[in-house]
Amino acid sequence: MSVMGSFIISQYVLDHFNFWVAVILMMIGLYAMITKNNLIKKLIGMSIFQTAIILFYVSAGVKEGATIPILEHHAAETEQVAAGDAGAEHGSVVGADHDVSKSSEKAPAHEVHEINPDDYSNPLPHVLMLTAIVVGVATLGVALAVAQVIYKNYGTLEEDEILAKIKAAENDG
Amino acid sequence: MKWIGLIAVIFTGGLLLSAMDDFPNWGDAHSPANSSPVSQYYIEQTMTDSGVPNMVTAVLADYRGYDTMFETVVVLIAGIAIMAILRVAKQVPGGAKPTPAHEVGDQHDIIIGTTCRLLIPVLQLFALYVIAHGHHSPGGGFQGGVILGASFILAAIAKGLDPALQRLPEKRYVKLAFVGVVIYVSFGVACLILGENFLDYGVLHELLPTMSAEEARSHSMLGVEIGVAFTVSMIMFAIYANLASKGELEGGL
Amino acid sequence: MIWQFDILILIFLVVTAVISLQVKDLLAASMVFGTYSFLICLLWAGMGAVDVAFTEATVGAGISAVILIATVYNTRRDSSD
Amino acid sequence: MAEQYPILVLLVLLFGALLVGLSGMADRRVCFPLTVTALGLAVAVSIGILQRVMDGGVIRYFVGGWSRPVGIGIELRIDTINALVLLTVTTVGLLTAIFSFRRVRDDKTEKTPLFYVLYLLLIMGLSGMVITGDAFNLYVLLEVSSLTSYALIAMGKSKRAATAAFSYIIMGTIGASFYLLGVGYLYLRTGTLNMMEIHQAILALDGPSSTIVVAFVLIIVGLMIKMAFFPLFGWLPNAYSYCPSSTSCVVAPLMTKVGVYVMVRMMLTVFGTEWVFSNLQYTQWLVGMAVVAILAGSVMALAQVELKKMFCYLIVAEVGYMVGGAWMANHWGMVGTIYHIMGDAFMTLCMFLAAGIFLKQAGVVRIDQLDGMFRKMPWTMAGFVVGALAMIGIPPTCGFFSKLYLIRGGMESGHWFYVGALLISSLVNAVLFFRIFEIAYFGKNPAEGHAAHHEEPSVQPVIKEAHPSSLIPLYLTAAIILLLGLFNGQIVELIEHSLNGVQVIGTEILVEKGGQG
Repeated sequence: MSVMGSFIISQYVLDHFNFWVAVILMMIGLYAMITKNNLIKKLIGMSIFQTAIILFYVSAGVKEGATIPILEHHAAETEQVAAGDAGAEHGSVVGADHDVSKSSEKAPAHEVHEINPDDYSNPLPHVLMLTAIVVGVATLGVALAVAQVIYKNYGTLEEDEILAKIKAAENDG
Repeated sequence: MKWIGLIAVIFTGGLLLSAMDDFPNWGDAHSPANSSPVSQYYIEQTMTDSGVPNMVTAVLADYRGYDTMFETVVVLIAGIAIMAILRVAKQVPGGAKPTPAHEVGDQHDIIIGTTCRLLIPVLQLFALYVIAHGHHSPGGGFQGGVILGASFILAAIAKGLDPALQRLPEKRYVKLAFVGVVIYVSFGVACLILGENFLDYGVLHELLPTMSAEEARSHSMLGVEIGVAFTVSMIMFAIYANLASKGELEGGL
Repeated sequence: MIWQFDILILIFLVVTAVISLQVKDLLAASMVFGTYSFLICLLWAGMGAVDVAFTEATVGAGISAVILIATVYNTRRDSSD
Repeated sequence: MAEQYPILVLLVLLFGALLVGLSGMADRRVCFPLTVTALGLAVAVSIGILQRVMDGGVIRYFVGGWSRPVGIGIELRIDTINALVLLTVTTVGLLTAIFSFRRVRDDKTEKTPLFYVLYLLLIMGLSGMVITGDAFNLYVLLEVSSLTSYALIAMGKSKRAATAAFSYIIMGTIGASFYLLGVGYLYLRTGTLNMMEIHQAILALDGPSSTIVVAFVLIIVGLMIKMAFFPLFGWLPNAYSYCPSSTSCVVAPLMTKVGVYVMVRMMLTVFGTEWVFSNLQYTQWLVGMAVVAILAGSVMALAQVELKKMFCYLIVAEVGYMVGGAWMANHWGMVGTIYHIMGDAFMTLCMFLAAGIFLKQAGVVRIDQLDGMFRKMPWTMAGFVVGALAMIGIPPTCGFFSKLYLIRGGMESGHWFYVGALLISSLVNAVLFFRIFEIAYFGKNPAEGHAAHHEEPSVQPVIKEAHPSSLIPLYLTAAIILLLGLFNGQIVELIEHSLNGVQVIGTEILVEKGGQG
């Protein structure tokens, strides 16, 4: 039974631990966005919610044992030469193959004959999340500006006090 | 409200977790996302397409450059929006400005001032390095732009907002922020004029005969990143300057 | 990456998130939020997303925290929850 | 150049915004002509796109030329539905820009260029959302349009504009984040972001996948927040009624409609109607929600005393029409929804333009302040009447025909509650608008009228007919409402053309149609 239990834990928690924590953080952020009374707290919750989504995406792009999505520098140099030559010769595919094989002969320590996709983590989620981070800070900035205007108008950042003041103003006018 | 929120959150969390057993395992190199032709193409072909080792930069500025253009626009919008929201409508703009802050040294600590004077050039140099070296190492227009903006913010914190705004007045930073987007878009429009699709940098090699299409891509990415850096750095400073002074651009923290 | 390290950061993340939302002092909340951003940036660096980590370090831990503090400075520091 | 049209729409608007920003800071007077020129060009290009789509079928435009494995770059994909909605978006933008002429003249502040920059970028974001074929690109453009609309709403002079904008930011961010999360779930299972490729991958999946279901729910819920569908509409009335007229005239007609359009696009292109209508049994449930939305929106509209607030609740009801029509799993329901996206955009625009003119000329906020308007502002009322008749659904306006298609869809698919709700809502609209006509034509009852007369002696002499720059867009809108109604056959033909192209009709409807024909 305990074996079964640990199996289930490993299956459902450890294998997806990042996803679990991402979901937990999302829920913390969402809960704060909906229920917090202070507007700044709502915005901190919003930022946590957004970073949790980013964590989710980045977790989706991870490969076990893979390195960062930047080609090895040595490989990069030889490949760049190959690419440059290929462009000049107008025979891109043949030229590239030729040069790469030559360079791998020169430097056998680095196996640059072919780029194995499994060796590099998936770059696409990273790109998407760069965008999402920037969008997040843009939203935060605009929201903080609005919060300052609210503070100027009502002298408070507590939602219940603002609502009370709005009610009072409506009854007066 | 608390209960509604809690129920909504638990419901959402349950929904999100309910799909968890259908997920590929964490770190699985053969999950649909990681083994899709799109991702494989980026990893395998970036070098041959543009010769940029940092795939993230290549995807950001070239393959999905259209997204990045709008991302830059989002940053621009944030800056404009904050100015528009916080600025109290003045019928007569400008007028007699209050005396510039002559008491800079009195108000602010000499240790902080000296440290910042030493730190800011290094920060700015590093920012430029990050922008320019984005092809080969982590970094690029956004990161470099934010660091550059942070160096201005540091100056504004250390010496007060007014001296910082004297060096970089509002008109100038807004203009530079727009110029950044103009730089980005003009790369795309140049491709249009040369008869290819928008942002198809490869065709730009026709402008310089010695350049190959791959080099043209690589260099255009750098150009685009510089445009991004302009916008991002100026807008980051604008956001800080406006938020710190309640939109009045005087006093500050 | 080392999974023990990963799990440690993930737990700290949840802790800092809860603290930054529970602290009644908004300045402290902003600072803890900066810590949160920094931790998540460490996590992404560990997962191989160096560009994302770099951006989060500059944007999340840097600019976000600064503009939050600027707003708190211009409004009120205490919060009811 | 013609093959570059899809990108040109956005570029014209973006360049317009950049030019306004760069030159408008120095000289405020260039803002208005630049804005109108940019929007005019955008309308012209969208007409060109519509022409091309009608002649040559679906346009696929690969930004950056990355077309080889589809999905590495970003694809813009335009069929007749997009082209029609795009034309609607740019036209509404142009009309409202003309309407905002008075703002520049009266409002001599440094905010004017900022307003026009945000305005143009809002239209650009919405146009981009309409034509994109990439799920993540849609998110970026969604944020472009959301951020600009937050700012435009928060710029309002009313004290409550800021609070309304804040709750809009919170709700809008939750919606956009849900959408982003849904795209993330889709990406996790399909490995691509291109809408057509996602569709192919979903079709190729072996067996049901809970990830796709969750992705679907997240995306639809996110979009429902954005389009203010019934239980999630709380942010809308305040946000749209406390902002400046020129903002509400563009935000109210477009934001919710583009949200509905994106939902339709998700159903048609991304998930595919086969999957949506056969693998899921939610359609009944969602139509039921739409019925509640229609009834609730109508009832709450009845309870309002403020003109703009009333229109806002009518928007909630109209969103109910469209969501219900889209989820009936019926050909005519879908046609009616898409037709109604266009029609309702202009109807709402007409309402808000008229409300803006009333507010500007006579300071009218509440409905009872409208008394005697037929006498005081006959020209404005003429335009308003056309819009009101369209809202009620009287032929030959577009409102009549969209309701006709929706009711036909509801009857064919047996959603009688929906048909009933639609009729009740039309009745409520009739009551609402005839009440306004009555007040505006006959005035209130003498005692009240007398009291009101005493209240506003200072306002009385100010009321005069609206400026031509306000009347022209109103009349153009009224004309478009009539034209949309008169040419409904051709428009529906165009919509059907695309629906056949992407197989809108669920399997059971195919069978049903086969049985009929």
